Amino acid sequence: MVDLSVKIGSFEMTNPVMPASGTFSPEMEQVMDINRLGATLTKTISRELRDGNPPPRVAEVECGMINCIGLPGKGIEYFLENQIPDYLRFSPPLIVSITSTIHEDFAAMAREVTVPGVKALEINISCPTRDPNGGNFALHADETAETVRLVRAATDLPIFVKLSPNAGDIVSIARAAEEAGADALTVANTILSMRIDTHSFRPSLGHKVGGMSGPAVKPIILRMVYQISKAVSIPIIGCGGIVKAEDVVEYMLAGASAVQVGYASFRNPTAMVSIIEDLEEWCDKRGIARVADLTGAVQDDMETDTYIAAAAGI
Amino acid sequence: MVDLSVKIGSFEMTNPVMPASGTFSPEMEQVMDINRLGATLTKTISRELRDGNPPPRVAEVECGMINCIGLPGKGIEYFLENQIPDYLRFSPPLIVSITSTIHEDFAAMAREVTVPGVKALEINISCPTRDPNGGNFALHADETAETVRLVRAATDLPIFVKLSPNAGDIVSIARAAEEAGADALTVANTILSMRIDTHSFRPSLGHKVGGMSGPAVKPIILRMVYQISKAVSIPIIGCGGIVKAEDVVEYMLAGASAVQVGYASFRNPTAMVSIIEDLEEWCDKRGIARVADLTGAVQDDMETDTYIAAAAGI
Amino acid sequence: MESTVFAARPHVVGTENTVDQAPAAPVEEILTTVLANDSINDEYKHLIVTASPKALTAKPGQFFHWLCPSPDEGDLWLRRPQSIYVVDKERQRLEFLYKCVGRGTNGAATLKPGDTFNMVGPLGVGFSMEPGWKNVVVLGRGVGLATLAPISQLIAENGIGATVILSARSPDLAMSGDLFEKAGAEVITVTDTDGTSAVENVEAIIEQRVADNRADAFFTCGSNRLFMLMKRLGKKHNVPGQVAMEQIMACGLGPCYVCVRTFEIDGVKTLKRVCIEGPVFDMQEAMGW
Amino acid sequence: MESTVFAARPHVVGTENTVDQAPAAPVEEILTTVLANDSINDEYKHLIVTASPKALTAKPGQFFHWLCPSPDEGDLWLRRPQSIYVVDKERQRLEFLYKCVGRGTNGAATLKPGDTFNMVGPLGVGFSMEPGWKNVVVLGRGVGLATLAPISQLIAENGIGATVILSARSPDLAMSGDLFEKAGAEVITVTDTDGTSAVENVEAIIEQRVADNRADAFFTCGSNRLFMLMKRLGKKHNVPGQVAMEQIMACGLGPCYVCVRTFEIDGVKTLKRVCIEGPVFDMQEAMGW
Ligand SMILES: Cc1cc2nc3c(=O)[nH]c(=O)nc-3n(C[C@H](O)[C@H](O)[C@H](O)COP(=O)(O)OP(=O)(O)OC[C@H]3O[C@@H](n4cnc5c(N)ncnc54)[C@H](O)[C@@H]3O)c2cc1C
Ligand SMILES: Cc1cc2nc3c(=O)[nH]c(=O)nc-3n(C[C@H](O)[C@H](O)[C@H](O)COP(=O)(O)OP(=O)(O)OC[C@H]3O[C@@H](n4cnc5c(N)ncnc54)[C@H](O)[C@@H]3O)c2cc1C
Ligand SMILES: Cc1cc2nc3c(=O)[nH]c(=O)nc-3n(C[C@H](O)[C@H](O)[C@H](O)COP(=O)(O)O)c2cc1C
Ligand SMILES: Cc1cc2nc3c(=O)[nH]c(=O)nc-3n(C[C@H](O)[C@H](O)[C@H](O)COP(=O)(O)O)c2cc1C
Ligand code: FES
Ligand code: FES
Repeated sequence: MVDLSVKIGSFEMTNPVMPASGTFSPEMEQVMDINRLGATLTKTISRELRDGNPPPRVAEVECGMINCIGLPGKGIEYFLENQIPDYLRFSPPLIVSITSTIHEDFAAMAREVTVPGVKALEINISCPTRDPNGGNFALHADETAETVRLVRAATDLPIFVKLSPNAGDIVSIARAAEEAGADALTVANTILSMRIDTHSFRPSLGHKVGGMSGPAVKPIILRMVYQISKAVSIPIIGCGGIVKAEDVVEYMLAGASAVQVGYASFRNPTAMVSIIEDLEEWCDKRGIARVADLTGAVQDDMETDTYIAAAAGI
Repeated sequence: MVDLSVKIGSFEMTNPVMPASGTFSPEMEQVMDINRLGATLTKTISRELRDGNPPPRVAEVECGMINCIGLPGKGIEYFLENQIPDYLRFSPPLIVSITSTIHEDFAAMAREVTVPGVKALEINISCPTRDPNGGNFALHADETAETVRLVRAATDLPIFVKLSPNAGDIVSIARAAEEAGADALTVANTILSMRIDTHSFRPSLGHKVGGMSGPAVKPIILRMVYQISKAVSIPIIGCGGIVKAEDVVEYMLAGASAVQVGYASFRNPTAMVSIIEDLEEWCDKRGIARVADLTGAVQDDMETDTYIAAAAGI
Repeated sequence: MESTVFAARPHVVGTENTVDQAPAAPVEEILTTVLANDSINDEYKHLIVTASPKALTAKPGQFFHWLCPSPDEGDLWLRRPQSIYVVDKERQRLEFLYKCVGRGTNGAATLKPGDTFNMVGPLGVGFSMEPGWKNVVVLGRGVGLATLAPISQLIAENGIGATVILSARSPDLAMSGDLFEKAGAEVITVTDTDGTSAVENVEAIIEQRVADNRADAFFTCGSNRLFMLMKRLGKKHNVPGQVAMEQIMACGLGPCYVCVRTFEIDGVKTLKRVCIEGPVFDMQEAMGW
Repeated sequence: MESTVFAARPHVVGTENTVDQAPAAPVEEILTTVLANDSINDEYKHLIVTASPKALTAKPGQFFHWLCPSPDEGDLWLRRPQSIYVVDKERQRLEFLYKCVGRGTNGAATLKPGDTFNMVGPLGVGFSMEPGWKNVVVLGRGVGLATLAPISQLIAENGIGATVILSARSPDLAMSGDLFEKAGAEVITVTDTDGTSAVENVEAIIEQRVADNRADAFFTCGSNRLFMLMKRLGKKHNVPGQVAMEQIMACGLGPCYVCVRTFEIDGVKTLKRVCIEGPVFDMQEAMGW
């Protein structure tokens, strides 16, 4: 019997796997048992109705995809009235993802979505597919801190801050978020990328550029989780390129307390459930009684002398 | 008859394909005809003898690899005496890659390697596998400018500045390099990444982290080439994940004048020659008489209205 | 050994030890077995695969999301939507008609009998027949003929008469006629080769059916030009219509908002997702493509 | 259609229309055809493939760099080094003996007769025999037995006598004995099962050969413990020696500096690349692993 439960601060999950924002909706019940998930997480909500970016909105690349959805949505009112009840039909705790281009509005939105049933907020300050400079606060430590500070004052719910891998020094942004009162960090959003169609000579995406996700980004984001976990003491939610149980293990070893899965569900719609089951089996085989023990368990006391290391066994 | 020749400023190449620094040496003559290349480019040279990082120095990841070589080398004296003559056995023009952690020493090295036979310098200010803060000037616009300014004063050779994809705002670094006198920009070095072995719980690399290359990084670096080409007027050398002729076309459309190939040669040691031949065939089929015409030829006048784009044909 | 890319045991129906985790869910990921995958002309292939009971609930106009094998050395990571051509409940088979246009479809073209082929479905909203409709007009071209084909099953089941206009560059590309003929429909093939596919000619045929009171509803797919024609005639004569649309997709299930198309409802433009709000839409609301 | 991953026409010998671009180059990328790939015990497989003329120039101790097929759904991008087991010039074949330890080798294990298998080689510096050597001692264990095996070809060609000590966990893992016996060598198998593989016992055997003047040179591979023993005895008795080493590789050709090992030459530590400066090194310079 493996104990799969994990905690992100006070936020409790029966297992460490939840969907990544924008890749999940209650519509997934068409194909899967949503109650198997560790948590549910909404698509990022904006205050206003947003159309999103011009199609094509996706381009396939080696080991991943680039999207330029651009955060479409029907706005916060519609969300509160129609979508929250839809999510609350399922048992996993609900996290709501919100965004804004104005710090104060971010806080106001946080207050408005602090309603019964919502168990945590994810603060999306890192979407690379919105308009340039459109709320991509996660590129700057001061903007990040300001948002988190205001949101912190506006709600008692746990706040998960979603960071951007496009930031040059993500560790300093992570520290700023922690100091401003974040309860956890989601690491990370997509990486700004591009594809050009060599037949038509046109960008493959209607927005020209978009955010890359999938296995291609995993080594980069994993490195960020590792660096950040050395620098902050709040929990980390790993997100980027997870497609199998071993990826969850890798992220947890690097310091993550839980993970989000996006891309994999596009390829295998029940991927999250498979990953949860495989994770249990993996722990079982390994004699690991509590999956939570994996968090930060990387053994990184490496030999630093090159001559000694180059005389060691493989 | 396709004209494959390109120019990087005054630096002329019979075709746009050259090796990426650190993935090539005259030892490649064991398996290929080096004279087919557009240029040759040395491993980055440091002043002193360097051992490099502890092994393991490579980790395989989905669609690429992470390396933590750490710029080993026998130092500049050995290089001038033994390695330059070795490179000069081949006909393609020779580019020498140099690095230092001290701005003034960078300039001194540039002066020292400005010797007959060397046709251009690549200024490596972007290696993520050296010691932390060890000359990774490309993360900062001011440090970049300072290096380039001093190197510019020290040599008349064309200076190609190799940028770092780990910088948060690579466009501003590119501008700084241009203003300081760079003749071209190599975009880009590897992306800091990590893998953890889920059997041993240890980082897969002796240096814990390393630089990722291979197709996984192509969409990210391509986006950077595109952004930079809109911001500067000096030529760009695209580098990252090129494994086939279409990748060269994609980089050139985005704004590159030439390209570098690294990873692909590890998988197929004659990959560069194949790419050159395939590029010629590709141009021929397309009726493109001069490959140089591809540079910046992306058609990026996209429809910006989402409703109009979402009513258009695929 | 560690698996490197995918969940070791995805809940794919057809794999060993599969437990159906969500029996109430209408959609599933299935491993089908290829029975045939033959070229029917220079551009199209006809795929026949085995089907699970859930897959056999597929309705005309719905689609499956294919995980295509690679035609080159690279992996394909995103699925490709393909509408159902025939649901053969009796022999427990699905049939598809697809055009080889890019990596995914060229990869599918490499499938051989006996191969397993992973698909997710059935997905989306299909065509529907309203009680009271006695005669309908079906107009398709190109790949749209594959999508419209299962309407033949609908009209047969509902005892509805149909005029089916198949438009194609040349006669050999006018597919699906046999299915409609078997269902008792009148099949008219118009081609570019003999000039009969000109809009005016098609318009005349449809106008005639309207005049003859044999156009209770319109169905179309595959050509923006012909869709525009039908939409105009539908509006003019107040004939309800359905159009099957395409858009590049990722999830195929609704969450990702990749597959949006523009619609106009009461003069207001809005976006709808082809995968879950379609692919079949009200003809007067659709804006074309 | 656009190829998505690899150069459409790599200069792989064995592919259609291949023109050898660098006929003078000693190394090439070749598509071999698998003739056999059988398990010889629980851990090792024996691969036999067709070889090109260049591949047949491979010398004992040299290696080939395998592009392994995937054992799971993910691509393998880096090659895996495998030393040559037998060069069969007559039948134009290469043979390898490999242990299935990870993705690459488990992928190779899936190869079936008739499959094509891409490898680059021959690579590296192999074993050498000096004129004047009459009797040598060969000591190997584990996978090292595969690497040492072609020494049997060297001694046969040079008419040299050899004592070959095969160390293994159990008798069935003591491979390559037959090849050495055919070459006229004295083969001594020592195992963990019967305790004969203990260092003291092996040391006694070697000391005896030195005493008998039948140890002009030492060769070893596969066990750090046994290497240390031989290095010590070689130093003690001034017997030259060669050791074949392993390190994780990328390029296999010299440029990348991934495959370094530590060596000590005149008291000074230095790094050498296993792929091009080895894999066979001077025993007294090597530091073990
Ligand atoms: C609901 C639906 C049902 C469909 N039914 C059929 C069918 O029955 N038979 C058939 O032949 N085709 C059908 N299509 C089109 C089919 O999905 C595309 O031809 C296929 O996805 C192209 O994939 P590819 O990898 O071969 O081409 P790519 O290399 O991805 O692209 C080649 C061309 O196809 C276009 N394309 C890519 N994805 C799609 C897409 N999702 N829809 C339309 N065009 C696309 C690209 O923009 C490009 O112009 C359907 C599409 C949808 C949305
Ligand atoms: C010159 C040379 C000759 C070799 N000859 C043989 C041979 O004849 N027969 C044989 O069975 N093996 C041989 N090896 C070892 C063989 O290369 C490795 O077993 C193989 O690369 C492992 O690949 P993998 O993907 O199966 O394992 P991975 O999943 O990559 O790793 C599994 C284990 O193997 C280790 N490993 C990975 N790469 C290497 C490597 N290049 N060398 C050694 N260990 C490695 C890993 O660190 C890990 O412990 C040789 C190695 C070298 C360098
Ligand atoms: C189609 C799509 C839509 C997304 N929408 C959102 C979003 O609304 N909000 C957000 O924070 N992240 C969004 N993301 C990013 C994902 O939440 C996640 O960070 C990213 O996809 C990396 O995870 P993956 O590699 O598992 O997909 C989206 C990603 C995709 C692919
Ligand atoms: C093994 C290895 C060694 C490298 N050494 C250097 C180096 O010495 N100097 C440098 O500027 N870049 C170095 N790089 C980075 C490459 O030059 C190149 O920027 C990168 O690999 C991306 O190209 P690719 O995807 O084609 O490999 C190295 C890369 C690899 C894989
Ligand atoms: S494809 Fe994801 S919403 Fe339609
Ligand atoms: S593997 Fe590249 S130098 Fe040895």
